Amino acid sequence: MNLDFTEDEELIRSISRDFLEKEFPKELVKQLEDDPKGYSPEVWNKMAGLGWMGLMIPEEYGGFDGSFMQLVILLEEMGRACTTGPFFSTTLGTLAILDAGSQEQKADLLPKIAQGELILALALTEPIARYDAAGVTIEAKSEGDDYILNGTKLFVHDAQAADYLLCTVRTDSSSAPENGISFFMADTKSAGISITPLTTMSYDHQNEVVFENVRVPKANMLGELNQGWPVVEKLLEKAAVAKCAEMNGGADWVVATSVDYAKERIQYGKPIGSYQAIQHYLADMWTNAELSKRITYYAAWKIDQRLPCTMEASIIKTWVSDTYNHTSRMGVQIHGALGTTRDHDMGLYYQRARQAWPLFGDPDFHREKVAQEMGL
Amino acid sequence: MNLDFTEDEELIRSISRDFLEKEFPKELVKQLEDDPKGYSPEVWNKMAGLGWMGLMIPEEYGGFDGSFMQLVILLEEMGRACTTGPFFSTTLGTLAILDAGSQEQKADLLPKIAQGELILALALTEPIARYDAAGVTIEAKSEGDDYILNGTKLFVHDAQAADYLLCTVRTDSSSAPENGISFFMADTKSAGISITPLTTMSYDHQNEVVFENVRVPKANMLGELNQGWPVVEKLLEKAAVAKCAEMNGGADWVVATSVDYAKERIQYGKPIGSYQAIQHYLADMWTNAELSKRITYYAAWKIDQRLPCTMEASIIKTWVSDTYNHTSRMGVQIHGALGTTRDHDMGLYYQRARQAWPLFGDPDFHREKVAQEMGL
Amino acid sequence: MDFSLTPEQEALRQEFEEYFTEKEKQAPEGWFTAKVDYCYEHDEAWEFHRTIGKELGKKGWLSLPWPKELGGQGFGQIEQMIFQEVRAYHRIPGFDPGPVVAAAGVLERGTDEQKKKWLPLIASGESTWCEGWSEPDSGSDLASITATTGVLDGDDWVISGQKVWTTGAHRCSHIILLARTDPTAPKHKGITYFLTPMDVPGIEVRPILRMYRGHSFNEVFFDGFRIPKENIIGEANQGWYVLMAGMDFERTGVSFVAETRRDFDELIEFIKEHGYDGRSPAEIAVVRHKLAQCQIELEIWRQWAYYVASLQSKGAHVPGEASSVKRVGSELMVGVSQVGLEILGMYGPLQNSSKWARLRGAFEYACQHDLGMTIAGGTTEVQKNIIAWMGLELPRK
Amino acid sequence: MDFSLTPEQEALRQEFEEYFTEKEKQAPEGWFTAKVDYCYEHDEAWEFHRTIGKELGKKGWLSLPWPKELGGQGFGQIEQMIFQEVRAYHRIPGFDPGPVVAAAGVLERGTDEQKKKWLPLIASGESTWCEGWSEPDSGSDLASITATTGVLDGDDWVISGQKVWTTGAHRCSHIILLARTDPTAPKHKGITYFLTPMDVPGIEVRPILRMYRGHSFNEVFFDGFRIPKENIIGEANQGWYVLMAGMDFERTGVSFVAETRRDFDELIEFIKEHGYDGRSPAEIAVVRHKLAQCQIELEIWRQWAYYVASLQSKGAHVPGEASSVKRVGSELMVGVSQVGLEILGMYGPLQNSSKWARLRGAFEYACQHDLGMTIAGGTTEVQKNIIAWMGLELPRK
Repeated sequence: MNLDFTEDEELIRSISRDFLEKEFPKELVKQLEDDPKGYSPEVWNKMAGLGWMGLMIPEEYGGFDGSFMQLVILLEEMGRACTTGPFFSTTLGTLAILDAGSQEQKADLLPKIAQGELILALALTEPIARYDAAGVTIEAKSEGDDYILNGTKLFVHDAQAADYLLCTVRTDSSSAPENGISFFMADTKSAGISITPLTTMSYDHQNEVVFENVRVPKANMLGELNQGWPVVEKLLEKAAVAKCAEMNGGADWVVATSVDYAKERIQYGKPIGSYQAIQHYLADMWTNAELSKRITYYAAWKIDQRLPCTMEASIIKTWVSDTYNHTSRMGVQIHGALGTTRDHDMGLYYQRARQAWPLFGDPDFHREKVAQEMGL
Repeated sequence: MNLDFTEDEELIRSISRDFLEKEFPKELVKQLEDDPKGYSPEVWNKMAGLGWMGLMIPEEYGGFDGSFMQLVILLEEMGRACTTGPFFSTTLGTLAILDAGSQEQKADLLPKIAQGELILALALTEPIARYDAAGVTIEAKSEGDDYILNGTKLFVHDAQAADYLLCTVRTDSSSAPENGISFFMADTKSAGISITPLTTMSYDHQNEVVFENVRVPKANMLGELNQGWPVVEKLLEKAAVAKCAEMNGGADWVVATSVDYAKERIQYGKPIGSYQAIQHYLADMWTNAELSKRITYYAAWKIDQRLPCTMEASIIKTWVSDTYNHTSRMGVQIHGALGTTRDHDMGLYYQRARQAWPLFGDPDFHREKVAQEMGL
Repeated sequence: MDFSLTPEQEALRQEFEEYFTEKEKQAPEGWFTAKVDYCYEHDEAWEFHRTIGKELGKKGWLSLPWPKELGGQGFGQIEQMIFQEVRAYHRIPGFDPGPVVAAAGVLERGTDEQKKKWLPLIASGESTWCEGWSEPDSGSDLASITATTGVLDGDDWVISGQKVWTTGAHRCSHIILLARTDPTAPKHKGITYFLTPMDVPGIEVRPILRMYRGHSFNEVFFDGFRIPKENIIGEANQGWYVLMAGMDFERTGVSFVAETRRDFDELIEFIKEHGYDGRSPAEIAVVRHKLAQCQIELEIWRQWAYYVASLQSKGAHVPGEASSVKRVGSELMVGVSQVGLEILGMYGPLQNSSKWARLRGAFEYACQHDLGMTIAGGTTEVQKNIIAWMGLELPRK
Repeated sequence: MDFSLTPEQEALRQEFEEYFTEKEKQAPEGWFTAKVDYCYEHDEAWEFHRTIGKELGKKGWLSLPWPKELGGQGFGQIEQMIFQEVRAYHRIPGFDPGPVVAAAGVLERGTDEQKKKWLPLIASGESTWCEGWSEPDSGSDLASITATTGVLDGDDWVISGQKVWTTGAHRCSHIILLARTDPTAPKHKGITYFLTPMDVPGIEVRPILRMYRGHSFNEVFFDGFRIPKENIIGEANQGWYVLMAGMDFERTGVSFVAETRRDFDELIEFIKEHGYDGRSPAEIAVVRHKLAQCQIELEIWRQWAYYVASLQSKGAHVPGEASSVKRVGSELMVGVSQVGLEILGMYGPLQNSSKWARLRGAFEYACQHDLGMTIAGGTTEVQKNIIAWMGLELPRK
């Protein structure tokens, strides 16, 4: 047992923190809120230059063959910096391709992804808005070398920027929900796809994606016909852990910023951080945020060890969602009126905390999964 | 709208508070914990002399024709004094007789109750330990002028002291659970009844009551055959409100005692009540306890007005159970090690808070009822 | 104890109910909240707010609890609560700090002339009022203000300096202004309380955007802004006590919670109709119980608020109770807005402008807006201090 | 980062696992907890505790993290945690403050002679240790003790006065005693730290019953109680710093939480087997979710506790982290015990002696006993202060 970061891990943290502080100031974050693309190609290319899009990609495809732990560290820094853009979607999509893609698909796509030339989006949810197999209803019919897709995907992050949508579809309605799902990569330029942006609390570039007789070549199937769900399940687990890493970085920022403010802000003749109420708030916020990080690293380690981590993924998505939400709310409270404004960045974190709550399953969804894992 | 107490209500409060301070010191409370009868006949008779057992009984039967609001005030004082004894069971039993008893039953029983000569116990729950109609499984078979009862009632408060058990039994197993229940008064001296005490956290004199071919005369039925459940449902509502009144008195004591202690106890050179953490604990405890009382009075008023109060009864049993439990736990915390001992009375209140939690439905049971009342 | 409304109160409630039901139909399209911040944030909302405000003035409903001889309706706090509850439940604006805060100062400490001057103006709904209180270094510790100063020059006080978080300053015609007028006195004893119109030279209002981009807050800068000395309420340098005299009333906050109640009721209807994640509400005990808990807390708060209003009706000074109503109500608003957002799941964070938004994005707005409720008018922490110090008489040191 | 145990650690865990599994079979009938308080409260439990204690001593397991040259096994905090976790999960007693607290003082500040004298005695399991710390006016503010004084008389210190809440004083052979030896010095600088046997004249132990009637607490009175001066650890009047040197270790509390984990696991098995209110666990989402939340918090706490132990293994001084482990763990114990009691419903409050008791009344006991966990060894509030002051460096004033 060695719970220190390795040198490589430390390096990733320090490089990414420095880079993001310099290249991803809050002005850029706010500016991108209303950007139709939702990201800065300039910064994206620099990130690619640092090898971030290739972090999880094997060396043979031009990547760095990194660990999930390294990804967690990088995402933590992104969460701390409050970045926006399709890195998360692209990287999680990459994991799906690594998991289920054919040799041809890997050889074709991974090098481009590693170069930052290909952006992916995950189109998993629909108007029914649930993350289980029954939530996939969009219909795909076989016709020659293609499948024809009809239906609506909703809450699709980064579709506006993506080259491909990784899309769950129902290819067999007659069997159990989890046995009739296939996983496709749909080119966003295909005829019949219409992408409409949704404006959310955190301007995180979600979209409605309507498929109207969209032809997707069979060659674009990820994995086997009707066998898509296990791939998606694994992806959802990793996505939950990855999202938690992002949230942890945000919570860290909230705690550090609130501690600093409490030391500086004077009311009734002394720093508000000298009041026991504020001290105890901060003690709890710090504690919960620290706990969040440790359990997330544990899950990341399990993923890297290829140990099952269904229970851990659900544990952390529950705990971290609760923690980030509560912590950022208290961060606003400690900052008083200032915290409720756009002049201060605390609101950005609060919005992200609320936004991340339902993603890849909200705490109730995951408590239910924990109960199932416990055999209840 | 006049939310002041009437003069009568004020009088009941002050008389009962004075009486209980004098006649029901904590030494008696502790002494009765191990008393096989579970009450002091001497104090019981004095309470009868004050008319308490007759409070809810019409004047024609020798009672005072009091309001439920008055009962709530009296029970609040009993809760504050941490009394034990069969007053609660007897009074709630009285309400059932008033509600469903025949003229003969009323004429026979009520005067004796008002005199303090008759003690009742409610035998509603069984090993399945639930308060809905499906929880009544004890079987009663008609035979001549009697019913023959077989089965076990559990968690029967005060059975050891009671003359009669007010007992839900199943007289028809073929229809829906709520349509086959009758409500009997079983003489505790009947052959075949065996009463075994259960020792609980708060020594509140619960019992297992086993019925083995116990004959109960048909004349002892309260209300109609198979029509017992609506009577019990109404009784449970009132019992929940009454129990909340008792808890509110306890919570009041906890808050007042903790505030006093916080003013006196010096640590680090100043009273612990000058620390903001303790101040905020106490502010919350006080607030929640005050809220508890006002909503309980509201429910009592609705009962007196014969307005439906199913929603209110469930609202208060949820809120007050949570409040009393949390408040008494924090009362212990504020008192430090002293609060965890038998030398201090705080533990008695904590034990009662925990004990009252499941009685007449725990918060989850009642949240479910609230949801039903909301039409969810 | 009697919880029933008098026949007169019932009739009044009925009158309010009918009027505000009718007004609700006239609200602008997509209308989902009457929070006064929202009215400051949107032109169309502001217009509706003003139209209603003047109507309320004509009906005499802005002065319900004022004495009749001063142009009020002579009702008590209970009637005022009923009014606010019904108004807010129907999401009708038209009410600002004027009839409560500005009027309280005048009613409690104003001269006869001031009463004649200000009360009819406030009651008519023709004026709109913002509160010039907080400063950059003085939030919770309001009595420490020093950034805004007043110096007597002839018959006028000349105001210089700055206020911040001044809600609605860009819209309102008048301001209640606290200024440091004696820098040498102890902090509570050098503040003066002014009522003044804002259409006077020497004032500049700069917007501060809320986290959700709404423009309700402002910085207000004064440079040679003149206030005639007859606009002081109470004595010069006694302004802190004028402010305190009117504070208990503002803390009830029933209108805010009534809006939350409305959002919640619509959520319940929505869930009943549309279910949750494709399941019926009967299938989802966890969601049922969360909603039940909100219901429980809303009901309990309401009984408490009425009780405290009844105490205040009788003139009781109950700072602990008043603070607890504010504290519990504001925390409840935050709590319900968060539960609402959470129960709407992926849909929760969609803004009103998104075609897939649910309940017009009411919870998306509320769960950001309402964070200010536990801060403005005394933070939760300050309210707990007041309960501890004044209600429970715990030692301050 | 590597969360796996080393092969040596795995082997050690296995060894502990086998031994304690075996010992569990030898526990007295009806055994449901190994909390040290329980061992002080019951004769039969005390006997089991002593038998095990001596066995652990023989195996060298009371001195796992001490240096080998001082008779220890030379392991680190991780191995100690594994030991405590396995031991407590199997509800095996045999461990008291001796090997941790008394030993820490000697290891950190003892002379060579003292090490030779005390460490073998502690490691053997032949001695049992209580902590003579709190006094009637000194609880959280332990450094303020004045009720117990020591005066040098020849080669002995003569102790007078009183201690309170002395857990196990009626059972233990030895006491770690803090006494005020310089009443004129600043409060932290006039305290002396003694180790001493209790079978000496001049000491009287009077019981204090817990709310559940258990006798684990005592008052201890001293009148002419003599301690040879070589029994001082560290210097005279430097006792506070000796105490502090050993504090971080005690705060981990893994053994307590491991017992809670065991209670919880048995509850889960019980619910799986018997259902809840006649319903299967699958039917009762609300109960499922409560149990899941406990599971979540237990797992998260555990990872945190191992992490903090790993920091301490490397000699890091991490008061904020150490305090948070204690605080979160103790609150978790209270929380789980309450959830357990609640889920058992009407059965929850039945005492072990009742024939209808569930899980041997483990939750009835725990939900009263564990209230002491958030008080003893530094209250939750004191821990939060430490996190704020030492961890976050917030200003104390």
